[in-house]
Amino acid sequence: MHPQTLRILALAAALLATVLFFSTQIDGYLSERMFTRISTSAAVILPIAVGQAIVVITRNIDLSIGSTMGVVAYLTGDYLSGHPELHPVLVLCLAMGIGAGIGAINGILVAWGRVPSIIVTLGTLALLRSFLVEYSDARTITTASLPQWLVDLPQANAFSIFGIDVRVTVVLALASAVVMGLCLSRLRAARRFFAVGSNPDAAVMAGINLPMVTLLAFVLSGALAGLSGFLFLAKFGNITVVAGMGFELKSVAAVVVGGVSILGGSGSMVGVVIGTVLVDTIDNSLTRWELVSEFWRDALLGFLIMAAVTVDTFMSRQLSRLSRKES
Amino acid sequence: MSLAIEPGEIHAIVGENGAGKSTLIKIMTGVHQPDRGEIRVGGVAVTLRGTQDAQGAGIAAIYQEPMVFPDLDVAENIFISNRAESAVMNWRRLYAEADLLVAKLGVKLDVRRAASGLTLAEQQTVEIARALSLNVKVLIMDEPTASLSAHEVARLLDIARALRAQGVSVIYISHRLDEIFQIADRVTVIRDGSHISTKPIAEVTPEGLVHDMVGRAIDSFAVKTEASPHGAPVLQMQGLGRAGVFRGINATVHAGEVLCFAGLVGARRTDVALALFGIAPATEGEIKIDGAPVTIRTPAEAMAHQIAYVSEDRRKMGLAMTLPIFANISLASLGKLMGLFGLINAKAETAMAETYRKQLAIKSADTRVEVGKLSGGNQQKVMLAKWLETKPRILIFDEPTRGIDVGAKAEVHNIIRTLAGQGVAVIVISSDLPEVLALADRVLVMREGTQAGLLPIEEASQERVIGLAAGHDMKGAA
Amino acid sequence: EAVKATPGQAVNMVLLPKFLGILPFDQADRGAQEAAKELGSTGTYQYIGPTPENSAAGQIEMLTTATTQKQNVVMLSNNAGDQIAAVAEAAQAAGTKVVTWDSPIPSGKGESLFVAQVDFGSIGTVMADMVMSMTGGAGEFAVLSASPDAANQNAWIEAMKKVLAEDAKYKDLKLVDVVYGNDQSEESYNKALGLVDKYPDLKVIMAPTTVGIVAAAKAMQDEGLCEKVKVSGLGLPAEMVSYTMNGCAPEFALWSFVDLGYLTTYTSYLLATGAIKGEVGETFTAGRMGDFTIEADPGREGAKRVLMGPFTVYNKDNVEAASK
Amino acid sequence: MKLKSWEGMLAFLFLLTLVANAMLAPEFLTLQNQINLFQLSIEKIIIALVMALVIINAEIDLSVSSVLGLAACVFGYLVHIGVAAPLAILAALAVGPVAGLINAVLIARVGIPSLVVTLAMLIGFRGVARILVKDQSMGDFPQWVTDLGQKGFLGPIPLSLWLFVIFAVGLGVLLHRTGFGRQVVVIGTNAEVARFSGLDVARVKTTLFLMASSMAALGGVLYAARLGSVRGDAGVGFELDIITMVLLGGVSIFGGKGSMAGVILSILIILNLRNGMALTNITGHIQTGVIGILLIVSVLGPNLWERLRRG
Ligand SMILES: Nc1ncnc2c1ncn2[C@@H]1O[C@H](COP(=O)(O)OP(=O)(O)OP(=O)(O)O)[C@@H](O)[C@H]1O
Ligand SMILES: Nc1ncnc2c1ncn2[C@@H]1O[C@H](COP(=O)(O)OP(=O)(O)OP(=O)(O)O)[C@@H](O)[C@H]1O
Ligand SMILES: [Mg+2]
Ligand SMILES: [Mg+2]
Repeated sequence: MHPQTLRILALAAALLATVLFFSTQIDGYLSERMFTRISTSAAVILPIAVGQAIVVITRNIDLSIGSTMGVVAYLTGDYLSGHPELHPVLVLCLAMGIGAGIGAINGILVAWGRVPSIIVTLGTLALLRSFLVEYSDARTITTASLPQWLVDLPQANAFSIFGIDVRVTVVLALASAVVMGLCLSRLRAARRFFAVGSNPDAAVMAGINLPMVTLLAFVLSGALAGLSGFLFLAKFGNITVVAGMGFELKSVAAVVVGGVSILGGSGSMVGVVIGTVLVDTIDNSLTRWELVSEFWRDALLGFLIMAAVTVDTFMSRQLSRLSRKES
Repeated sequence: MSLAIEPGEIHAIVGENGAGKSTLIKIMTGVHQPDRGEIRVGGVAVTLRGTQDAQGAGIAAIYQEPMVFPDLDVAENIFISNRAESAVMNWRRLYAEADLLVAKLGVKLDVRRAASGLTLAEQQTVEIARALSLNVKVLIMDEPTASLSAHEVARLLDIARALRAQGVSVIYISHRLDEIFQIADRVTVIRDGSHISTKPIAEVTPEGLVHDMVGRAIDSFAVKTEASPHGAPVLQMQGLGRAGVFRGINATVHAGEVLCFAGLVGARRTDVALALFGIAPATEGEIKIDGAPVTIRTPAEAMAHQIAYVSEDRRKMGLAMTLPIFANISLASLGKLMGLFGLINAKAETAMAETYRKQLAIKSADTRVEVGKLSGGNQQKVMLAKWLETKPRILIFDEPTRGIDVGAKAEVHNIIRTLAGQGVAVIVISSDLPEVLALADRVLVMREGTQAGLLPIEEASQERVIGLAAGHDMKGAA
Repeated sequence: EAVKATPGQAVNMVLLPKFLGILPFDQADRGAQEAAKELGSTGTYQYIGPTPENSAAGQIEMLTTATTQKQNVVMLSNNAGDQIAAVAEAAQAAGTKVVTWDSPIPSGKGESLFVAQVDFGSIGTVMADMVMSMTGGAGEFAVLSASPDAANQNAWIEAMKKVLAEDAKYKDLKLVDVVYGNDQSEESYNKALGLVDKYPDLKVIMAPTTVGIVAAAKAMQDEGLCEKVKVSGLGLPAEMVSYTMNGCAPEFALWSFVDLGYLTTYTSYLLATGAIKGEVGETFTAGRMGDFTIEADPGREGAKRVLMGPFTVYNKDNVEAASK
Repeated sequence: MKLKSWEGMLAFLFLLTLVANAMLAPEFLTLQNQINLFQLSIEKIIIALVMALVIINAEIDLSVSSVLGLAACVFGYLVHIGVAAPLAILAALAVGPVAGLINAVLIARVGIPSLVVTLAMLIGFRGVARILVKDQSMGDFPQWVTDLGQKGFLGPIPLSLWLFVIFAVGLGVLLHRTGFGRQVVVIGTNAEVARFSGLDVARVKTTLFLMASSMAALGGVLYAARLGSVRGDAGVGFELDIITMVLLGGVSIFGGKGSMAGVILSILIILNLRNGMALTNITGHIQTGVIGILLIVSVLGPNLWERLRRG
């Protein structure tokens, strides 16, 4: 079996184990309600995790992704309060467009400025936040100023199966992961992300337009952060300058737990989805676990993430050794 | 520098290490931009701002240092830059075509496996397949055979000829003069970045070529040096093996003896060396040093037994490319240079590096130059210096003359012989059969992870070694 | 007799909020500017603050800088807890007065005075009363606070716990949990839902923080739980109006941050000009807001406060007007 | 060669900041301000010195600020429950090696990338600090502890500043003059080459993570002494500032390249710039933005210049 497939299996096993464990600890854990809780909460993070994954695959990192998301949520909300009649599709385009624009700035600095991505995005992480404080003038975007369809969006059901409600936001987030996943495995142009991350020198020698590919990765990551920003706006309605703070680390956590190599070149969207859900499930379940007081939660979350990664490392190593022996 | 390549010709370029061959290639493929002058393809002047431009103009290259994508599988590696492919991947077709190409090269390679962990030779195969997959007018091969063994070399030369027949111009760079004479139509010599001569192959002799390359006559060219008298057994391998990799290696290396490992690509010779050096320790059998059994689990333990391993992959395992020469030379013997509180004696370090720069004629202004800026051959010498400084008693050379010019090659051979003469037990892993025959006191032939034969040099002929390595020998015997 | 300010003196003042970029602090800035203008201070007035992610360290840094600049007074909404005490003491020693507002220095060290928006003890009572009215007198409720490090929130929660324990009329109210949303919408939202799932009989979520209360109200609204679980606490009318009108958060409280900034500036001006010494019992006039007396802070031993009060309880009768 | 010009540029930038500050802010050149300028960021800057070695080694330690917080809280907690301060200091310092060892084992032995390990531990160690102090603030340290953190030690210079000077020199020598430093650089350049040269890669990495955590724990004790009180959020977010200092110092995030002189210059620039902006009443988010721009421009500028020069 392919090592990547083994990775996914190991991860899925870890997720299953987590869910089983908590179902013995929390009453009514395996319920439709809990599905809605975790799915809608993970939906906000998933697009930025997907975007982060693309960037990480190209051997870069986007630390500005949380700030981007905050800026998008704020600017979109701000614009909507003046133009409530804007068509929903256009709103989505606007959000993703703003995100893509910010991503393009990052991308240009990384690709043509030849500034390492961690430096660029560490800089824009701060800059975007500064911009937002300056621009917002301490105004809060409130649900009252948003069009009703947006406020209602988080409760809108896309469909239900076996009594389980799948929300529109969840479908949107999953769609972004599926589309990107398909692109990454099927589109020749998208395969270049892997090539560039795997060996940048070789990519140049092979005639791949390295700056262009890097730029594209950042633009995608920005656009996906825009999607997250849109979902954030819809879900929380109240947007202040701190919106999205700390999401950069959340996205990196989801991506690395999801088995994307932090050194670039490998990773899959299925992994990212499982990684995101896993981290979010742990986080959400800990808040509901009677045995754990509020002050134990962070420690457990950190050590459980670590445990998940360690188990995943050992398991995929063991499995790939086994499969090598077979062949 | 002016150079005209005819359609359907195989044009060899030769020159010393650092003469500028690779640099010339990089200009032709748009990696570097020329300061002046122009490039014309089919009479039309082209500006190559990047490798895409070069590919568009029908120029492709196989570089000296293989360039693979470790995380992608072999098939994708081959087709990565192929513009003719559709926008949507058709994995099934991709694998089928890759299989075909690899088969054409006569190599056994699973095209679905990831490229990480491929041996250098396998990586080279991938590069060649990649270039072949492109529809090119000019194919440049920069030392494609440096890490190939006779069997694959023959294949490659066939392919080059086939391409020539299709009207493709092939530019062929190699330090192996025998190949040049087998295949080239014309040969160009460059020295110190300037064009020296271009002649039809029929008008040159090996001696003349070498003279042109180095600017003087070389007398020690490919001459078998005298065998040194053997001393006591230093290193013994008894039933040595590593689960799933290689097994049953039985050989003894004596002080002053040169034992050569021959075999086809992927015969697992390197893995034997890695086991001896503690990188991937042996799991079966026994290693004895001076008659006493030892366990070697780490390179440090190997070095404590005065074993040195000069690796075949300079870039990955040999040299820290962005560090200066002196830091690379002192790397394996830092302990010697450290004084109070572990401070490095900088003066002693520079002196040590200078000694080797002079002794091995490393071409650079001083030893503060970044190793990555040296030409391939000079890098090889730096790596050698690093290990010589550890004063080894058992020295393992893995492809020691890979990518080294004739002059330097003779020097390396001399060094190996001199070391043996000083009582060092030497193991040489080489895919260059003439080299094996020139250096060895005994030849150990490997095939698919097993020991196919151990021949004293008197019994080792080209045919015999190839036969053992490829497995024909047994048929012959049966 | 109430001391009156002599306008036109040179007092260099710094208003230092927890961090910049959110509404309450900007309102305080507005009030402070209004007061500074009225007082005709010929000194400088600065409104500077750290970034949210660097709040505690930033405040310590800014207070130190203000000391170096020999500012006459720094008006601090403390977000660093006692960690800022040493620096505040150094400021006092160097002649820079430290007047806290909104959130005091818990130990009172290094602080001249605390301009309290309301009596912390009475916030406890008000929070308990709001729970009382929403639960109908009995049932489970939980607190969704800002961060575990927020001194004012912690003090309020303590005060409420005390009231619950001491007054028999609250005996049927049960505080089941205190959780923290770190003043982030997303975390507060998830924590609110977590509470609902963990305590099926939960009737009220009490969020004494403007971010927390909106997030909790939105969460209940989104899950259609507004009938079952009510949200209350401290919130800005402008942000809460829709939830109050639709019944998700029928009642919440707040004071005027504009007034708080105004009063703090008056107090600071008087203190810096030496018109008042900052001793218990001194009375002064703070412009349009009238007379105030310095008193011992009942919640913090040895500390002194000026009590602004009162606060407004908002419900669907008055919230719309206040949100304009 | 590139490195030399980098440090030159930083030195120039540093002088520029000095001159601008001296001209714009009359308080700038006072001794107290100069001491404050270091003192306010002292924990960050001593950790940055070690972080430079970690990054040159092509690793990263995101957990330092949480280790700092944990050590500070261990100290605060122990004093709070009545343990003698010297013992409490020892226990807090011991947090360093313990945390470092956990990181090191997972990174150097199990082989999980350091970014992943220390990201998880950033959450984990902070969580342990929370378990200890909960929502409390722990202070009332003995006078000598706070004096050590706040008052002059040998003249007007506080202990922590002396420590910074000692560490700057010591770690500079360690990095540039010793065999260990050379191993750090080589491993950072190419760990495989180091392994094939007989270096004990795992041991060097282990040592570095132990050093980083130990320095962070020391920072935690200094933090507690400086502020006289600790809370669960002690040092939150310091890691980004620390990394900014190191990267602006010209240390390559890909490892193998960097000098202590550059890092020290970068520390000086950032501290002075922040101080100058604060003295001229520039508010928090603008300060942060300026540092952000500086970080990008300091790398972008030379790159563009190089490009222009080569045409
Ligand atoms: N990046 C670089 N910067 C400066 N000089 C370089 C750089 N790369 C190569 N050189 C120098 O250019 C010269 C030509 O190098 P090149 O690699 O073209 O030699 P070569 O003929 O291919 O040698 P070899 O046979 O060893 O591969 C050498 O002197 C080398 O030191
Ligand atoms: N970094 C490494 N660590 C451990 N083992 C390695 C490393 N790099 C390569 N190897 C091993 O070295 C082997 C390459 O040499 P191998 O013995 O297979 O062929 P060989 O006979 O040396 O062929 P040739 O030298 O002609 O390429 C690989 O199969 C791989 O297992
Ligand atoms: Mg070359
Ligand atoms: Mg080999």
